Amino acid sequence: MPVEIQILAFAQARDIVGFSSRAVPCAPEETPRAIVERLAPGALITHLRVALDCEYADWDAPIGSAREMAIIPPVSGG
Amino acid sequence: MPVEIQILAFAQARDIVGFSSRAVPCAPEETPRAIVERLAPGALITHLRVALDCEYADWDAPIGSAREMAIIPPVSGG
Amino acid sequence: MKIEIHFTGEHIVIPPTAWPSREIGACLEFQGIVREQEGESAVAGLHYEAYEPMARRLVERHLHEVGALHPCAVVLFIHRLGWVPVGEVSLFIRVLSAHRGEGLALLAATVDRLKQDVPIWKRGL
Amino acid sequence: MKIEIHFTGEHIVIPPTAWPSREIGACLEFQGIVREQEGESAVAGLHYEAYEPMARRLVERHLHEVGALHPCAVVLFIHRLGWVPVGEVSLFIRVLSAHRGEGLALLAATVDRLKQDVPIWKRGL
Repeated sequence: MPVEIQILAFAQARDIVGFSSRAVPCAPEETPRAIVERLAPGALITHLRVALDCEYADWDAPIGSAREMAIIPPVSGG
Repeated sequence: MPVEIQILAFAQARDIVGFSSRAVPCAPEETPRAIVERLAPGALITHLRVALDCEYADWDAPIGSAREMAIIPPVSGG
Repeated sequence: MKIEIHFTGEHIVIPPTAWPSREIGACLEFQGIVREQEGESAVAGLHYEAYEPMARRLVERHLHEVGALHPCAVVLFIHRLGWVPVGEVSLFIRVLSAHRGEGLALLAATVDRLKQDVPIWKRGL
Repeated sequence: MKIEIHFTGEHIVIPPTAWPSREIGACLEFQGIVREQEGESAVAGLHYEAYEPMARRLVERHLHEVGALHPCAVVLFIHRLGWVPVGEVSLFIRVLSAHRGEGLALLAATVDRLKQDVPIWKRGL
Protein backbone atom coordinates (compact mmCIF):
# COMPACT_ATOMS: atom_id res chain seq x y z
CA MET A 1 0.00 0.00 0.00
CA PRO A 2 2.03 3.06 -1.20
CA VAL A 3 1.94 6.16 1.01
CA GLU A 4 3.11 9.60 0.09
CA ILE A 5 6.53 10.41 1.51
CA GLN A 6 8.50 13.62 1.33
CA ILE A 7 11.83 13.41 -0.49
CA LEU A 8 14.34 16.17 0.28
CA ALA A 9 17.64 16.84 -1.45
CA PHE A 10 20.21 19.24 0.01
CA ALA A 11 23.18 21.19 -1.35
CA GLN A 12 24.97 19.29 -4.17
CA ALA A 13 22.42 16.48 -3.92
CA ARG A 14 19.87 18.86 -5.43
CA ASP A 15 21.93 19.15 -8.59
CA ILE A 16 22.42 15.39 -8.74
CA VAL A 17 18.75 14.43 -8.45
CA GLY A 18 17.36 17.60 -10.02
CA PHE A 19 14.92 18.66 -7.28
CA SER A 20 14.99 19.94 -3.71
CA SER A 21 11.70 18.54 -2.47
CA ARG A 22 9.06 16.18 -3.85
CA ALA A 23 6.11 14.32 -2.38
CA VAL A 24 6.11 10.82 -3.88
CA PRO A 25 3.97 7.73 -3.25
CA CYS A 26 6.27 4.88 -2.13
CA ALA A 27 5.68 1.32 -0.97
CA PRO A 28 7.12 0.37 2.47
CA GLU A 29 9.24 -2.32 0.87
CA GLU A 30 10.92 0.09 -1.58
CA THR A 31 14.52 1.03 -0.85
CA PRO A 32 15.92 4.58 -0.99
CA ARG A 33 18.13 3.52 -3.88
CA ALA A 34 15.13 2.29 -5.89
CA ILE A 35 13.16 5.45 -5.14
CA VAL A 36 15.97 7.73 -6.30
CA GLU A 37 16.49 5.61 -9.40
CA ARG A 38 12.77 5.95 -10.17
CA LEU A 39 12.80 9.77 -9.68
CA ALA A 40 16.20 10.51 -11.22
CA PRO A 41 17.28 7.60 -13.42
CA GLY A 42 21.04 7.22 -13.53
CA ALA A 43 21.71 9.75 -10.77
CA LEU A 44 25.14 9.09 -9.27
CA ILE A 45 24.62 8.69 -5.52
CA THR A 46 27.98 7.15 -4.64
CA HIS A 47 29.02 10.06 -2.39
CA LEU A 48 25.60 10.73 -0.93
CA ARG A 49 24.04 9.43 2.25
CA VAL A 50 20.37 8.94 2.91
CA ALA A 51 18.33 9.63 6.04
CA LEU A 52 14.84 8.41 6.93
CA ASP A 53 12.88 10.53 9.38
CA CYS A 54 16.07 12.36 10.41
CA GLU A 55 18.22 9.25 10.98
CA TYR A 56 20.95 8.02 8.66
CA ALA A 57 19.72 4.90 6.90
CA ASP A 58 20.86 2.24 4.43
CA TRP A 59 20.40 2.88 0.71
CA ASP A 60 19.39 -0.77 0.32
CA ALA A 61 17.04 -1.34 3.26
CA PRO A 62 13.27 -0.87 2.80
CA ILE A 63 11.94 2.49 3.87
CA GLY A 64 9.22 0.87 6.03
CA SER A 65 7.02 3.43 7.74
CA ALA A 66 9.30 6.45 7.16
CA ARG A 67 7.50 9.63 6.05
CA GLU A 68 10.51 11.71 5.09
CA MET A 69 13.60 10.74 3.14
CA ALA A 70 16.57 13.11 2.83
CA ILE A 71 19.43 12.85 0.36
CA ILE A 72 22.55 14.13 2.08
CA PRO A 73 25.84 15.10 0.43
CA PRO A 74 29.09 15.36 2.43
CA VAL A 75 28.53 17.81 5.28
CA SER A 76 30.60 20.95 5.86
CA GLY A 77 29.13 22.88 8.79
CA GLY A 78 31.04 25.02 11.25
CA MET B 1 83.14 40.86 47.01
CA PRO B 2 79.57 40.59 48.46
CA VAL B 3 76.89 42.65 46.76
CA GLU B 4 73.45 43.38 48.09
CA ILE B 5 70.84 41.17 46.54
CA GLN B 6 67.09 41.25 46.99
CA ILE B 7 65.58 38.08 48.48
CA LEU B 8 61.85 37.59 47.91
CA ALA B 9 59.63 34.94 49.45
CA PHE B 10 56.12 34.29 48.15
CA ALA B 11 52.98 32.67 49.54
CA GLN B 12 53.80 29.75 51.90
CA ALA B 13 57.52 30.42 51.44
CA ARG B 14 57.03 33.60 53.49
CA ASP B 15 55.90 31.55 56.50
CA ILE B 16 58.77 29.12 56.05
CA VAL B 17 61.57 31.70 55.93
CA GLY B 18 59.83 34.33 58.05
CA PHE B 19 60.04 37.32 55.67
CA SER B 20 58.66 38.47 52.35
CA SER B 21 61.52 40.64 51.20
CA ARG B 22 65.04 41.39 52.41
CA ALA B 23 68.09 43.05 50.96
CA VAL B 24 71.12 40.97 51.91
CA PRO B 25 74.80 41.18 51.00
CA CYS B 26 75.85 37.92 49.33
CA ALA B 27 79.02 36.67 47.69
CA PRO B 28 78.77 35.47 44.07
CA GLU B 29 79.97 32.03 45.11
CA GLU B 30 77.25 31.56 47.73
CA THR B 31 74.44 29.16 46.84
CA PRO B 32 70.73 29.89 47.35
CA ARG B 33 70.63 27.04 49.86
CA ALA B 34 73.43 28.59 51.92
CA ILE B 35 71.83 32.04 51.81
CA VAL B 36 68.47 30.75 53.05
CA GLU B 37 70.20 28.73 55.76
CA ARG B 38 71.99 31.89 56.86
CA LEU B 39 68.79 33.99 56.94
CA ALA B 40 66.43 31.32 58.28
CA PRO B 41 68.44 28.56 59.94
CA GLY B 42 66.69 25.20 59.72
CA ALA B 43 63.99 26.39 57.31
CA LEU B 44 62.56 23.40 55.47
CA ILE B 45 62.88 24.17 51.76
CA THR B 46 62.26 20.68 50.39
CA HIS B 47 59.12 21.70 48.51
CA LEU B 48 60.32 25.10 47.45
CA ARG B 49 62.02 26.17 44.23
CA VAL B 50 64.38 29.08 43.79
CA ALA B 51 64.67 31.59 40.97
CA LEU B 52 67.53 33.98 40.17
CA ASP B 53 66.64 37.11 38.22
CA CYS B 54 63.30 35.58 37.21
CA GLU B 55 64.68 32.21 36.04
CA TYR B 56 64.39 28.94 37.91
CA ALA B 57 67.80 28.02 39.34
CA ASP B 58 69.56 25.31 41.28
CA TRP B 59 69.56 25.50 45.07
CA ASP B 60 73.18 24.32 45.03
CA ALA B 61 74.71 26.41 42.24
CA PRO B 62 76.42 29.72 43.07
CA ILE B 63 74.28 32.80 42.59
CA GLY B 64 76.94 34.50 40.47
CA SER B 65 75.89 37.94 39.32
CA ALA B 66 72.19 37.56 40.15
CA ARG B 67 70.60 40.61 41.82
CA GLU B 68 67.28 39.07 42.84
CA MET B 69 66.55 35.70 44.37
CA ALA B 70 62.99 34.46 44.78
CA ILE B 71 61.80 31.57 46.94
CA ILE B 72 58.93 29.91 45.17
CA PRO B 73 56.44 27.47 46.69
CA PRO B 74 54.32 25.17 44.49
CA VAL B 75 52.35 27.37 42.09
CA SER B 76 48.57 27.40 41.81
CA GLY B 77 47.52 30.07 39.33
CA GLY B 78 44.52 29.97 37.06
CA MET C 1 23.54 18.93 31.34
CA LYS C 2 21.49 21.85 30.08
CA ILE C 3 21.60 22.11 26.28
CA GLU C 4 20.44 24.95 24.07
CA ILE C 5 20.66 24.67 20.27
CA HIS C 6 19.76 27.47 17.89
CA PHE C 7 19.87 27.94 14.15
CA THR C 8 19.46 31.49 12.99
CA GLY C 9 19.41 33.40 9.74
CA GLU C 10 20.53 36.56 11.57
CA HIS C 11 23.79 37.81 12.97
CA ILE C 12 24.76 35.68 15.97
CA VAL C 13 24.24 37.73 19.09
CA ILE C 14 26.30 36.27 21.91
CA PRO C 15 24.22 36.17 25.08
CA PRO C 16 25.81 37.66 28.21
CA THR C 17 27.49 35.11 30.44
CA ALA C 18 25.92 33.99 33.70
CA TRP C 19 26.86 31.02 35.86
CA PRO C 20 24.01 28.76 36.96
CA SER C 21 25.78 27.75 40.20
CA ARG C 22 28.74 28.53 42.42
CA GLU C 23 30.43 25.37 41.15
CA ILE C 24 31.12 26.61 37.62
CA GLY C 25 34.89 26.97 37.27
CA ALA C 26 35.34 27.26 33.51
CA CYS C 27 33.60 29.03 30.66
CA LEU C 28 34.85 28.11 27.20
CA GLU C 29 33.68 29.85 24.09
CA PHE C 30 34.33 29.11 20.46
CA GLN C 31 33.52 31.35 17.54
CA GLY C 32 33.95 30.04 14.03
CA ILE C 33 34.53 32.92 11.64
CA VAL C 34 34.18 32.93 7.86
CA ARG C 35 37.63 33.32 6.29
CA GLU C 36 38.45 34.86 2.97
CA GLN C 37 40.53 31.92 1.83
CA GLU C 38 38.27 28.89 1.46
CA GLY C 39 40.28 26.01 0.05
CA GLU C 40 41.83 27.16 -3.21
CA SER C 41 39.90 30.35 -3.78
CA ALA C 42 39.11 33.67 -2.16
CA VAL C 43 35.44 34.19 -1.28
CA ALA C 44 33.35 37.14 -0.16
CA GLY C 45 31.44 34.91 2.20
CA LEU C 46 29.80 31.53 2.63
CA HIS C 47 26.23 30.42 2.22
CA TYR C 48 25.11 27.92 4.87
CA GLU C 49 22.23 25.52 4.49
CA ALA C 50 20.98 22.92 7.00
CA TYR C 51 18.53 20.09 7.25
CA GLU C 52 17.51 21.69 10.46
CA PRO C 53 15.43 19.07 12.34
CA MET C 54 18.05 16.39 11.72
CA ALA C 55 20.96 18.74 12.45
CA ARG C 56 19.36 19.70 15.74
CA ARG C 57 18.74 16.09 16.66
CA LEU C 58 22.32 15.03 15.86
CA VAL C 59 23.94 17.96 17.67
CA GLU C 60 21.82 17.18 20.72
CA ARG C 61 22.71 13.49 20.59
CA HIS C 62 26.42 14.29 20.19
CA LEU C 63 26.31 16.64 23.15
CA HIS C 64 24.68 13.98 25.32
CA GLU C 65 27.17 11.33 24.22
CA VAL C 66 30.22 13.54 24.63
CA GLY C 67 28.81 14.99 27.85
CA ALA C 68 28.61 11.49 29.32
CA LEU C 69 32.39 11.23 28.90
CA HIS C 70 33.15 14.86 29.84
CA PRO C 71 30.43 16.09 32.20
CA CYS C 72 29.60 19.76 31.77
CA ALA C 73 26.84 21.92 33.19
CA VAL C 74 25.61 23.99 30.25
CA VAL C 75 26.14 24.02 26.49
CA LEU C 76 24.91 26.73 24.17
CA PHE C 77 25.23 26.00 20.45
CA ILE C 78 24.30 28.58 17.79
CA HIS C 79 24.81 28.04 14.05
CA ARG C 80 24.08 30.76 11.57
CA LEU C 81 22.43 29.84 8.25
CA GLY C 82 22.11 31.66 4.95
CA TRP C 83 24.66 34.18 3.77
CA VAL C 84 27.59 34.93 6.12
CA PRO C 85 30.17 37.44 4.87
CA VAL C 86 33.90 37.07 5.55
CA GLY C 87 34.74 38.17 9.10
CA GLU C 88 31.36 37.27 10.58
CA VAL C 89 30.64 34.42 12.96
CA SER C 90 29.00 31.28 11.57
CA LEU C 91 29.20 29.15 14.72
CA PHE C 92 29.20 29.94 18.42
CA ILE C 93 29.58 27.36 21.19
CA ARG C 94 29.74 28.09 24.92
CA VAL C 95 30.45 25.40 27.50
CA LEU C 96 30.23 25.88 31.26
CA SER C 97 31.81 23.24 33.48
CA ALA C 98 33.37 22.78 36.89
CA HIS C 99 36.82 22.17 35.42
CA ARG C 100 38.48 23.31 32.22
CA GLY C 101 39.41 19.78 31.10
CA GLU C 102 35.83 18.67 30.55
CA GLY C 103 34.88 21.90 28.84
CA LEU C 104 37.82 21.78 26.43
CA ALA C 105 37.18 18.12 25.62
CA LEU C 106 33.48 18.65 25.03
CA LEU C 107 34.09 21.69 22.87
CA ALA C 108 36.71 19.95 20.72
CA ALA C 109 34.61 16.80 20.30
CA THR C 110 31.50 18.79 19.45
CA VAL C 111 33.12 20.65 16.58
CA ASP C 112 34.77 17.46 15.33
CA ARG C 113 31.47 15.61 15.22
CA LEU C 114 29.71 18.57 13.66
CA LYS C 115 32.07 18.19 10.72
CA GLN C 116 31.49 14.45 10.47
CA ASP C 117 27.80 13.93 10.13
CA VAL C 118 25.63 16.93 11.05
CA PRO C 119 23.68 17.89 7.91
CA ILE C 120 24.89 21.45 7.39
CA TRP C 121 26.56 22.61 4.19
CA LYS C 122 28.44 25.66 3.10
CA ARG C 123 29.36 26.95 -0.30
CA GLY C 124 31.65 29.84 -1.15
CA LEU C 125 30.28 32.79 -3.09
CA MET D 1 52.14 35.85 16.95
CA LYS D 2 50.92 38.93 18.76
CA ILE D 3 50.94 38.43 22.53
CA GLU D 4 49.38 40.61 25.20
CA ILE D 5 49.77 39.73 28.89
CA HIS D 6 48.11 41.63 31.70
CA PHE D 7 47.95 41.26 35.46
CA THR D 8 45.30 43.32 37.16
CA GLY D 9 43.98 43.93 40.64
CA GLU D 10 40.59 44.92 39.21
CA HIS D 11 37.66 43.07 37.74
CA ILE D 12 38.68 41.56 34.40
CA VAL D 13 37.00 43.53 31.65
CA ILE D 14 36.89 41.43 28.50
CA PRO D 15 37.85 43.56 25.52
CA PRO D 16 35.51 43.47 22.51
CA THR D 17 36.56 41.04 19.83
CA ALA D 18 38.10 42.19 16.57
CA TRP D 19 39.89 40.15 13.95
CA PRO D 20 43.25 41.48 12.74
CA SER D 21 42.86 39.93 9.28
CA ARG D 22 40.42 38.20 6.96
CA GLU D 23 42.25 34.92 7.62
CA ILE D 24 41.10 34.50 11.24
CA GLY D 25 38.78 31.50 11.34
CA ALA D 26 38.58 30.75 15.05
CA CYS D 27 38.27 32.73 18.26
CA LEU D 28 38.62 30.70 21.45
CA GLU D 29 38.07 32.18 24.85
CA PHE D 30 38.61 30.70 28.28
CA GLN D 31 37.40 32.17 31.53
CA GLY D 32 38.53 30.60 34.79
CA ILE D 33 35.98 31.32 37.50
CA VAL D 34 36.47 31.07 41.27
CA ARG D 35 34.39 28.18 42.60
CA GLU D 36 32.92 27.86 46.05
CA GLN D 37 34.31 24.38 46.58
CA GLU D 38 38.07 24.60 46.68
CA GLY D 39 39.47 21.16 47.52
CA GLU D 40 37.93 20.04 50.80
CA SER D 41 36.39 23.27 51.94
CA ALA D 42 33.94 25.94 50.88
CA VAL D 43 35.44 29.38 50.37
CA ALA D 44 34.03 32.87 49.88
CA GLY D 45 36.76 33.60 47.36
CA LEU D 46 40.43 33.24 46.60
CA HIS D 47 43.35 35.55 47.10
CA TYR D 48 45.83 35.54 44.21
CA GLU D 49 49.45 36.59 44.46
CA ALA D 50 52.07 36.63 41.72
CA TYR D 51 55.76 37.19 41.26
CA GLU D 52 54.75 39.36 38.39
CA PRO D 53 57.90 39.97 36.33
CA MET D 54 58.77 36.28 36.37
CA ALA D 55 55.17 35.21 35.75
CA ARG D 56 54.96 37.52 32.75
CA ARG D 57 58.25 36.24 31.38
CA LEU D 58 57.25 32.59 31.74
CA VAL D 59 53.78 33.05 30.24
CA GLU D 60 55.34 34.84 27.29
CA ARG D 61 57.93 32.11 26.83
CA HIS D 62 55.29 29.39 27.05
CA LEU D 63 53.17 31.15 24.47
CA HIS D 64 56.11 31.40 22.08
CA GLU D 65 57.03 27.75 22.60
CA VAL D 66 53.49 26.45 22.26
CA GLY D 67 52.80 28.85 19.40
CA ALA D 68 55.73 27.37 17.47
CA LEU D 69 53.91 24.01 17.56
CA HIS D 70 50.41 25.43 17.08
CA PRO D 71 50.69 28.70 15.14
CA CYS D 72 48.11 31.28 16.15
CA ALA D 73 47.70 34.94 15.27
CA VAL D 74 46.87 36.65 18.57
CA VAL D 75 46.85 35.69 22.25
CA LEU D 76 45.43 37.83 25.01
CA PHE D 77 46.16 36.64 28.56
CA ILE D 78 44.71 38.43 31.61
CA HIS D 79 45.18 37.17 35.18
CA ARG D 80 43.50 38.88 38.07
CA LEU D 81 45.42 39.28 41.35
CA GLY D 82 44.34 40.04 44.89
CA TRP D 83 40.93 39.08 46.23
CA VAL D 84 38.54 37.39 43.79
CA PRO D 85 35.14 36.40 45.18
CA VAL D 86 33.35 33.18 44.17
CA GLY D 87 31.70 33.57 40.75
CA GLU D 88 34.18 36.12 39.43
CA VAL D 89 36.76 35.55 36.72
CA SER D 90 40.39 35.04 37.77
CA LEU D 91 41.81 34.19 34.34
CA PHE D 92 40.87 35.14 30.80
CA ILE D 93 42.58 33.85 27.67
CA ARG D 94 41.61 34.63 24.09
CA VAL D 95 43.26 32.97 21.11
CA LEU D 96 42.69 33.94 17.49
CA SER D 97 43.85 31.55 14.78
CA ALA D 98 43.14 30.49 11.23
CA HIS D 99 41.87 27.08 12.33
CA ARG D 100 40.25 25.83 15.50
CA GLY D 101 42.78 23.02 16.04
CA GLU D 102 45.70 25.34 16.70
CA GLY D 103 43.66 27.60 18.95
CA LEU D 104 42.34 24.75 21.06
CA ALA D 105 45.80 23.21 21.39
CA LEU D 106 47.43 26.51 22.33
CA LEU D 107 44.73 27.30 24.86
CA ALA D 108 44.92 23.88 26.53
CA ALA D 109 48.71 23.89 26.65
CA THR D 110 48.84 27.44 28.02
CA VAL D 111 46.60 26.67 30.98
CA ASP D 112 48.46 23.40 31.64
CA ARG D 113 51.80 25.16 31.73
CA LEU D 114 50.41 27.99 33.83
CA LYS D 115 49.68 25.40 36.49
CA GLN D 116 53.13 23.84 36.26
CA ASP D 117 55.60 26.62 36.81
CA VAL D 118 54.23 30.15 36.49
CA PRO D 119 54.73 31.84 39.89
CA ILE D 120 51.14 32.63 40.81
CA TRP D 121 49.52 31.40 44.00
CA LYS D 122 46.03 31.31 45.38
CA ARG D 123 44.71 30.74 48.87
CA GLY D 124 41.12 30.25 49.93
CA LEU D 125 39.56 32.66 52.38
